[in-house]
Amino acid sequence: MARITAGVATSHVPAIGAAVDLGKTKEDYWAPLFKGYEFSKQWIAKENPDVVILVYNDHATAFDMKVIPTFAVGCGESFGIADEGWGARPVPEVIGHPDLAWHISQSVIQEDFDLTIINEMEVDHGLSVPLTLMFDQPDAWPCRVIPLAVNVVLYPPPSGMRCYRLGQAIRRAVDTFDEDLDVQIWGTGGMSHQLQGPRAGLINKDFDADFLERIVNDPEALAAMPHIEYMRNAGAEGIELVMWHIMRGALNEKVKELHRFYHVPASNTAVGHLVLENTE
Amino acid sequence: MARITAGVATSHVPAIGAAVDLGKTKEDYWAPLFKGYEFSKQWIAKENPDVVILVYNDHATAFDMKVIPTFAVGCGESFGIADEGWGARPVPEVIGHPDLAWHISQSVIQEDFDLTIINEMEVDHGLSVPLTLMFDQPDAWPCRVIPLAVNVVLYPPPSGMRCYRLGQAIRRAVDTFDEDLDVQIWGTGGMSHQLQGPRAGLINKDFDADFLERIVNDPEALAAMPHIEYMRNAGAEGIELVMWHIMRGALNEKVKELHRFYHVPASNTAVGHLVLENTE
Amino acid sequence: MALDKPYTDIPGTTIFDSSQARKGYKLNQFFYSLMKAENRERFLSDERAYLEERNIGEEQIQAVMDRDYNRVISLGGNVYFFGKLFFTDEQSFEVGASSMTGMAPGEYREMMISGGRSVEGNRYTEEQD
Amino acid sequence: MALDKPYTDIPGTTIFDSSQARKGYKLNQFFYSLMKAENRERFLSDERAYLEERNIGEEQIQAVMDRDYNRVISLGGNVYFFGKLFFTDEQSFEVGASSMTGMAPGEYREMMISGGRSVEGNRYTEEQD
Ligand SMILES: [Fe+3]
Ligand SMILES: [Fe+3]
Repeated sequence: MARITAGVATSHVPAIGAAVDLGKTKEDYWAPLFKGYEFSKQWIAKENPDVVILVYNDHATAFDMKVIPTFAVGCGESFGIADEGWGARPVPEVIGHPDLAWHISQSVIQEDFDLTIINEMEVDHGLSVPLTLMFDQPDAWPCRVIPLAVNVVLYPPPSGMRCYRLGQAIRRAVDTFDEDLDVQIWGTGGMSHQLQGPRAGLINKDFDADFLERIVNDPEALAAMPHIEYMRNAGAEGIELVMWHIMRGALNEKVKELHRFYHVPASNTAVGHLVLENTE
Repeated sequence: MARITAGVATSHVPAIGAAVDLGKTKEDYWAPLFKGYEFSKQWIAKENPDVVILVYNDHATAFDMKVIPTFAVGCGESFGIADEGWGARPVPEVIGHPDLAWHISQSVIQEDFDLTIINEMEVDHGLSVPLTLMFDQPDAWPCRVIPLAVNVVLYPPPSGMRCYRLGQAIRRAVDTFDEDLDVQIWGTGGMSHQLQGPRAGLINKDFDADFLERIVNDPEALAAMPHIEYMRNAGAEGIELVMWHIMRGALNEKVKELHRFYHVPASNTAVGHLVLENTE
Repeated sequence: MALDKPYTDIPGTTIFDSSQARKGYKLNQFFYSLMKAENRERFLSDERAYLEERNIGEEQIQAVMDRDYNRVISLGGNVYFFGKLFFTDEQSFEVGASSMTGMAPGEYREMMISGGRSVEGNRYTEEQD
Repeated sequence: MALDKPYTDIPGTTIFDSSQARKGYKLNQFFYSLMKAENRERFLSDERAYLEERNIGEEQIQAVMDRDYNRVISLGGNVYFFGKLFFTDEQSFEVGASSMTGMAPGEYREMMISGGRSVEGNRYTEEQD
């Protein structure tokens, strides 16, 4: 039987990808950030998951204004790396796990989640930067990846609680999948940041610290936080944090926190990172 | 304030559109069918709704296998008529109502319906045939239309109850829209039919009669019917009937039945039709 | 446990679920391409060449060229997709559907006019032995 | 009653809701087109010609050519879309974002390294009077 073994949360800033791709990780600006992922790289090399369900948001890359799904699950065999305006990142293509992706989709649609199924799309830094942070620069990603894209571009995104409940439904679906697979779920985006307007550059360390603490230890109450609190207190783009609730909902109520890291800044953004183990 | 004044249910067979487009409506085969819509044409000319929310399914026309949304709301200004393989039907383009469509979308996403928003798409017979049945052959459709496309091509479609609940949420959204608008909601597709395999041609008059009766007078219990019952008893494509629950959910619990019509066959399909008034 | 498929015992019926969708992916995208007039023309003028371009398997190519729609279904085709080929062939959905039943088109039409195929004896495969 | 927009009193912030999305539709689709290298080249070689082809209004054209991103936002642009223009200009997201704040890029970078813009006094427009 398949099982969700762990959850990872991480921010997913384009500049982080560029720093790795251009060999700048040792520079003063970047070194402290990458240091925060050293533990996680060693941990995941040992864990060696078969599949990662990677919750991220598309940044107007696969989805333009023509079609905007609230939740979209990538059921295809593979996903190319998008050209977001400076050429595609020099990273391996992403190999999907269609069997599990379809199983999850079919299961959660039957639990009244109104998914959009995607068979062909390219993925952007929202998905590729977390892979880079966790796996560095391999010739091929060491596991399969199921992309789960959440709309946070167009208001309103799904509520935090809706995301948490989707995570719970994904958990139930994985638990009923016949193949013997170690599955991780990652929630990406955030933490506090604002990329637009005169308030750009907003960072809220207190908000972020509280969020990091509560998503580990009081996740259901945290999931009830309304959108306006993110936008007001954590920056307009801080709303990306709703995606972390999907990750957390898919884990046990009690989890073991293996690693916590926080750093400001990466470009305009506060970087938060958690590694959570699903204890029995 | 906007209000939902009435609901219409009707099947949406391609051959019905072709019969009108090719001037065959007086032929022996077709005359009894079109007679069943005479009342409705006169009724709607008097009602003169401002907007129709038209629940239908796309038949692999706007959505191929690349992207399959469970619920997709057309928020664009207008929608062209698709070429489904024999050239586009000679009917007017469909003019949307973006203000109301966006209002509904934003409202129901905040009630945890995971919609996909569509700004550009072409619509197929699933949407255009009901317009033809109700409005005949005008130079322009006499009202705005908000397309609401439901996946019934790829298993699993949303459950009947999910559809009913979405209808209720749409109702609440329309009720809070500031503009003074008479809005109808139409549910299309069905009734019993099967288009595929050795069992093609299946019709189940008893099932259809029961469905017509209960969707008027016992809708919530009917909405609980599982998919398998439709597929087994009303033909594989009879599952299209789940869309009628969205229409019904958007009406009052008690409605006034103004018209009921049933006819076999149109091509491979049993045609069912209801006009329901939202009494105060 | 795997997903429940309660519909596998419906006789003469194939539900287009994820297994079918994956099997028929390229095949259905071929049918979808027939929504463009220029593709219909190219297909009709040289069916095999058009099909081979689209990189679908030989079995599928043969099933399409034979208009053997039961075979198309068994290879993952969905009726809403292959309906585009009915229209490309200037064939009605009624004639298209009849071709899967083993009945002649006229006989099928008569059945429909007389109220269609009865559901009695057609609910479960076991009823058909 | 109309939809609740609880976010209109956040200073210096425009939430990309349906009103913004409709206003900026073609503008955002223009930014989206810059994901193709050949479109970036064509745009950079003659910005006005490329923009006029895409049928967006003169105000929008001017805002894009001026790289006046606050103006772009007021005309319905969304940062995830116009970020493609930062990259087309071979500009970092940091420099792009700084251009909306009235700060010089170096000054903005210093602010970020020192922990970013404080939320204190930046939650409600009324705090800013
Ligand atoms: Fe992001
Ligand atoms: Fe249909």
